[in-house]
Amino acid sequence: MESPLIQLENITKSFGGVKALKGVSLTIQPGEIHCLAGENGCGKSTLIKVMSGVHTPDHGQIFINGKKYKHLSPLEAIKEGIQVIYQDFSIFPNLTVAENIALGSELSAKRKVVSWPNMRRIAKEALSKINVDLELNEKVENLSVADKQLIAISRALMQKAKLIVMDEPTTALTHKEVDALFKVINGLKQDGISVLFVSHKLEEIFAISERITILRNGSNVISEQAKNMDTEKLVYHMTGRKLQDKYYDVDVKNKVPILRTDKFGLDHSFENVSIEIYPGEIVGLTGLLGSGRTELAESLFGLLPATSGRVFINSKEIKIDSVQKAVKEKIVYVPEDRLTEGLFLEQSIERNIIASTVVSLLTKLKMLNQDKINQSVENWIDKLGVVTHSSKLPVKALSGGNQQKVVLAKWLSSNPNILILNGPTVGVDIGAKEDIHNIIKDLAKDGLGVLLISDDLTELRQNCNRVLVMNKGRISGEVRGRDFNQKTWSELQEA
Amino acid sequence: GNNGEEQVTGEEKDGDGKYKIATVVKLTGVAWFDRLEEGIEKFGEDTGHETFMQGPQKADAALQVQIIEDLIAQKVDAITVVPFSAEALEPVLKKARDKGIVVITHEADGMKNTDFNIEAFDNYEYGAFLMDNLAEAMGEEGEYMTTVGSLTTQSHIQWEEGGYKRQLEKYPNMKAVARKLETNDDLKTASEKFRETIKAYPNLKGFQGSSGNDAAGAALAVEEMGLNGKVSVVGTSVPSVSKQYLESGAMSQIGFWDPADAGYVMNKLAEMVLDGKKEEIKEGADLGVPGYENIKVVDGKYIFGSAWVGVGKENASDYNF
Amino acid sequence: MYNKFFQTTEFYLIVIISLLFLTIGSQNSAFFSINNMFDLIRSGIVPGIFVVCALIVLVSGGIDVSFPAIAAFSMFTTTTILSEAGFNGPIIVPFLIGGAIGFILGIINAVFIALFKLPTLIVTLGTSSLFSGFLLTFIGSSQISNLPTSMLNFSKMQILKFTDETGIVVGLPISVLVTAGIVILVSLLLKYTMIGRSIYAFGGDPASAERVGFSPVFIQFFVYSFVGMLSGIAGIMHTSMMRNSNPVDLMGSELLIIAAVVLGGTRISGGHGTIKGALLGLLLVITIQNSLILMGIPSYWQRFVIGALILIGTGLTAVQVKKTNAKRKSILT
Amino acid sequence: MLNIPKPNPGPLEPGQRKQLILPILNKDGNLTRLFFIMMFVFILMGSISPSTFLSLDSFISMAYQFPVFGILSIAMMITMVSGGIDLSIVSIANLTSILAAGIMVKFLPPDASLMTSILIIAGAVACSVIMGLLCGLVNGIAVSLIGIPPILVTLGTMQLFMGIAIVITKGQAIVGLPMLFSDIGNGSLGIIPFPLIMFIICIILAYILLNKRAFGLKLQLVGTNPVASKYSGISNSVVLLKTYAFSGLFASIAGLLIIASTNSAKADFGTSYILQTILVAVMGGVNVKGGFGKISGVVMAVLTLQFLSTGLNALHVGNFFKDFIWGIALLLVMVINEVSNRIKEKKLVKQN
Ligand SMILES: Nc1ncnc2c1ncn2[C@@H]1O[C@H](COP(=O)(O)OP(=O)(O)OP(=O)(O)O)[C@@H](O)[C@H]1O
Ligand SMILES: Nc1ncnc2c1ncn2[C@@H]1O[C@H](COP(=O)(O)OP(=O)(O)OP(=O)(O)O)[C@@H](O)[C@H]1O
Ligand SMILES: [Mg+2]
Ligand SMILES: [Mg+2]
Repeated sequence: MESPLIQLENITKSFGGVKALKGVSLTIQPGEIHCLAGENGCGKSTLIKVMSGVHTPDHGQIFINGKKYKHLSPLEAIKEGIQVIYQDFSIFPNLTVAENIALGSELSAKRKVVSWPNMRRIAKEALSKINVDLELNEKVENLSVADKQLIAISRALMQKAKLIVMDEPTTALTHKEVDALFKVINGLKQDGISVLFVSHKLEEIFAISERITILRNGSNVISEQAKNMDTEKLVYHMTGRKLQDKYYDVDVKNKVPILRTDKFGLDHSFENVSIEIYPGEIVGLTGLLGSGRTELAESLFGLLPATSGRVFINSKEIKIDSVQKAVKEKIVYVPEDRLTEGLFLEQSIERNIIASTVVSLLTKLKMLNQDKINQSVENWIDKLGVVTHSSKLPVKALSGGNQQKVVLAKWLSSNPNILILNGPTVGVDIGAKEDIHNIIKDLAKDGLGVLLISDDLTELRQNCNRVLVMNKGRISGEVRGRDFNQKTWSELQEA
Repeated sequence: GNNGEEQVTGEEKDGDGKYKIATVVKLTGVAWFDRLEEGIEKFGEDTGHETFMQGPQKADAALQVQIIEDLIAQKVDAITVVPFSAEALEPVLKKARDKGIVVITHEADGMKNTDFNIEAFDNYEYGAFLMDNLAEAMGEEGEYMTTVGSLTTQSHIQWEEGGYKRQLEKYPNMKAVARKLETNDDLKTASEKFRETIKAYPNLKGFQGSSGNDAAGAALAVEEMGLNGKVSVVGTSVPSVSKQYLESGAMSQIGFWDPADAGYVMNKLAEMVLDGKKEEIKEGADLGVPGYENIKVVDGKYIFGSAWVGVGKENASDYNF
Repeated sequence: MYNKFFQTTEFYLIVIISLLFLTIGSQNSAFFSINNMFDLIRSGIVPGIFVVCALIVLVSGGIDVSFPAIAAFSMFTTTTILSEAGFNGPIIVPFLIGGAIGFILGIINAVFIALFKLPTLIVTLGTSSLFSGFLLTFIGSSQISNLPTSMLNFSKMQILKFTDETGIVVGLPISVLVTAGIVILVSLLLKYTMIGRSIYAFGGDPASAERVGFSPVFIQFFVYSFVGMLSGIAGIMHTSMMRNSNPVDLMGSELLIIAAVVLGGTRISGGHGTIKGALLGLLLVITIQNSLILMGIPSYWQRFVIGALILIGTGLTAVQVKKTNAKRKSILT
Repeated sequence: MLNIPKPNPGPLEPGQRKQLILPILNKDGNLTRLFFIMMFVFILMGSISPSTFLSLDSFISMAYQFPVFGILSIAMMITMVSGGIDLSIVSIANLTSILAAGIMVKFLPPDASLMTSILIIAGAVACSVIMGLLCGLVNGIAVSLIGIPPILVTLGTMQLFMGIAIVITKGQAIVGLPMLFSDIGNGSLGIIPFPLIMFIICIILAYILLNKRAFGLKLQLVGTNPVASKYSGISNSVVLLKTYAFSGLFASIAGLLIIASTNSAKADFGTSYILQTILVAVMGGVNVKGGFGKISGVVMAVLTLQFLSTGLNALHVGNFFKDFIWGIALLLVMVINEVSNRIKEKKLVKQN
């Protein structure tokens, strides 16, 4: 058969202590729609950044069109016709829609001067490909997440590419938009352009891909024709376990809700949210990126004080207008983005863990009590099984899972009553993921109320007794955890 | 304290009878003190003593204190100083004298911890002298403005007040409309202050500047606004900077004293004290430098020369600094 | 488009400035005279270029405090060379030399920033101390008053010259055209050239910029060398306008200039900022500085008033920026 | 309350072990390097002019010089650790010193008994320290509550405070302070000059503040990542308020030293210290982006600059040459740190 378009041979890459890739290989043929699958944090995005020149691998080789690259630079990758839709979009918030879409192609066209009408023309054309319509002169920072993602997509489609890499391009999109995208992808195939498609949504994977490569924990598991694959195989290879469902159930009869909201709302973000969480419950919350889940969580945590509705804690009305207030009411929040919101990366594990409880670790003279601190830190490192040599190491030296455990420790050490988790296992390896799920369940069994925000279907089904689906800032549906699946999700989504 | 000189008198720090005399100025890198340095070097050549000048790169008393601290540690025989802020130097100069170092100051009338303070002239009289020139140029009538380098520079304030007092006494038809505007010794600022003032007071007829750049800045504006002959500018400056304006008529008079002479005299005084010729320094004595041939001495240690020079169009080119 | 304008920092600045103008004007009618307006412009000629420099760097996500040092270095070195050589050629020569020197000093900044990836503030702090130290130690420290004739003539040329009723000759120095030229040129550069847009892109998100294929090293080298060149030119203009070259001039003006630019809506975090806004910010600062006498504020109070007005100005804009950042297109539909 | 089967860490390859300890090495590496640079400067200056530089007198003279800008550097440092900057410290120092001096001159009769003079001096000192705190609070409010960038705030207050000082004093120095006060200021315990003692006290204070108090921890966390600190329930605005207040406090202490050492107070004393203190902080390894800064580093930087300055004075070189050397020194330190860190990381990748 013809020579491969791109070939990666046992690539390794580590960040601080995190071994993101441990000798991964990947081959993409011209004109093939190749799917890269794997659990959160298994290294997909890292692999992509390696082939687009963003990361230089520690070891391993890169061949593009038969040419070997030692230090591939983003520019070279682009010249070789590799276009990437990054998971984080990598767009310019300070520039207009038109520019974000057209600037790249203008650049590779070696333009010295830019013509705005021309850029608008290009942008319009690009957007029409996936038939969306946006105000071209709007600054991107004012757009919704979905719009941002659409811009990232059309930017990539604009370029004369040989390979378009799509790293979870549909996380914020509705079905209509996804279908439009798939049409485009098939169109690309006709023109002999290859596509590397990354997604967590199994039906998307099967709908589009010819070949599927699966990573687990930064290593290859299998690369197989799509037709020889089925959901079961796929899940097995991704997780390394048979898909034997274990569920989490609790009985909330004759209990008072530990948290109850009534017509809870925040201008521009969500409205009319009335939910209750009973002690011992793990309530799942999901929805598209940009659906307002995070805003809801952050309102409950006092970061974005709500503008309407009421909150009851143990049926006592409370006004949560600041984080300090929320913490006082023993509500804690593990944010979505560990690296920027959850951790002080350059600071030590110890400091990260005591960040929010330090005031309870002082001597009579109000000095830091190093003994108490060591005790508490060691205790939590122990309980959560954080794998490290010393608590004095900067937390950025830890693996994703252990980093997440540190964030958990920070809040659990303040022994809360209500625990809000936003994507607690994103970028966490399977072992750690298991641990974290167990920790959460044990906490719930001890009478905590847990609100678990996640995109991970299996995670929600296996750990929540109830799942709420959110859409456009409203709760659009609710379902028992064990009944939650792809189908119910999309039904509730559209509901 | 007097215990200072006792040890010093006649004492020779190094065998060959040569002294190490340091001079500390307000600021290095300005025409004025470059000129002063010439005087110091000349004294060094004439006498063979080791003389040198030091000064901060920014006009800041703090830096002067530091420099003097270090000079004390270097065990120089004498320190002659042109203080940026006299008060701020009292303690450190006291320390110097306690260590037996001879201290001579300049532009620091009333300084306590000094063997002698020498003024080229009485600051108030000098201010009055400038005012007389301004008045003459203005025909003794009309509105005028005054500037100072910075409100924290004592001598500038004294010149300004000396001039103002003279105007009140002798020139009733003159009127100060804006006083003590700060120029930060910056030409551009000076010229902008003048432009603004003449807008606020359209019949402004005169300008008296203090810092080396004030008069030049005003003259620049005067020339640009075509006010030569309509507005008279006087102030302290050096010929090299003001020549072009004196000749064009934008500036009528500058006053100054030759910093080279001042520098020379300071060192001379230091030498005399070190040689134990302290008592020769008295009313009417001749220090052998033009302007200081017949000095006035107040309270035994405050010396005044009469060393100011008035420079106008005619004699502007007699000076090469 | 139209109603958007009312949310921009520029708009709020215009409001603040008009208020200030009215207050001063009501204090003293002379404020609105052409003469005064011209003087405001005149005081803005050299700072105007500095503002452009500071803006470019801030937009690129850096912060530069070395431009006055570069300007002083270029102007004094140039005048020294020329007066040594007894030069009396055309005015363009000093500008070329000054620009070239500034360009080289800018490259030095760029090397530390782009190649060694050091924080811009530290680098420029270090280099400005280094540049001025070198200048005053090795090149010379006393003012030069006998400038080349071409520079003197340049300073004497005025445009729109006329004599007003009080017999004052009102006019703008020819150098205003240079500043105007630079302002227009840079505006075009920033809006209509690839390098201009890449500066914004880089300032907005350096990582993304690299991923899209921009070269950070090239961008930073361009920014700092170009800014260095502009500073050099500004230095030459300052000397010739003052008809005297003083190596300690200009130093210490950097912070106020940056303040003016930030006042004009440029974000220290990079990526945002317009020449229009920066110039408005400068206008505000200059108006404050040059109206204290007209307002009849006694000299002892002037520094206090400047400080207070800076705080008020920055405060108002800060609050306004907060507001606009808070508002966001609704997720709800 | 939890009982989870603890997953066993599993063996780590030596490469990884090194990698985990690396960051620590780096941080210390920078300090060690700074130490060697300090020693180098010292030895260099000592060998160039041994007689003058290496004499007890010159050490004592230095000990009178660096405390003031040393303390100001600490004030600058803590604001930089918070991710900001404070350009107003010198203005605060002068304003507060003027207040103290004013009180002493006004209320202290020349014939006052020792007791009363001590009381009044104490009162004056208290007032100036409180004033320092207040000035700092003004900065803090503008930064944390109004949200003006620190560089703009403190640029404004730098003018504002100095303006007030000028209005109060009409620009002139306040003189005629009680001898007692300046005697303390210029006195010494044994051969240890009083300013040096004050400096040491301030170092200890700052050290406790930064490393032993909850505030210090929060300050460093806010400086490292203000978003994360917000999500950790730390009130950023309170922390910033305190930070600038403390900066003002240290500034006022420096102010008192200024009165003592110059026996006067003036609106524009020490204006050249502002850039110097930034230089010191940066050289001392304070991270401009905030979050990190070691008192020991700042102290070493202060000493290094003092050695340079005194050494160069002994050579009678112009002071502009110092600026030149300082610029070079600063850039050199930064480059050396950067390069050596890069080399380390390269080595590391190879080991893997
Ligand atoms: N810049 C970085 N610094 C430190 N660790 C990183 C960095 N980028 C990725 N990682 C870590 O490398 C591992 C792989 O991350 P990566 O983003 O490749 O996973 P992924 O498969 O894309 O996950 P997801 O499906 O959530 O996108 C994770 O543990 C992540 O925390
Ligand atoms: N309309 C919007 N305009 C601008 N930014 C938005 C908008 N909606 C969301 N965002 C930003 O994008 C982020 C993701 O949006 P949001 O938090 O609403 O999504 P979500 O439902 O929480 O999904 P996820 O948790 O996966 O991000 C938000 O934290 C917010 O900062
Ligand atoms: Mg990913
Ligand atoms: Mg979110």
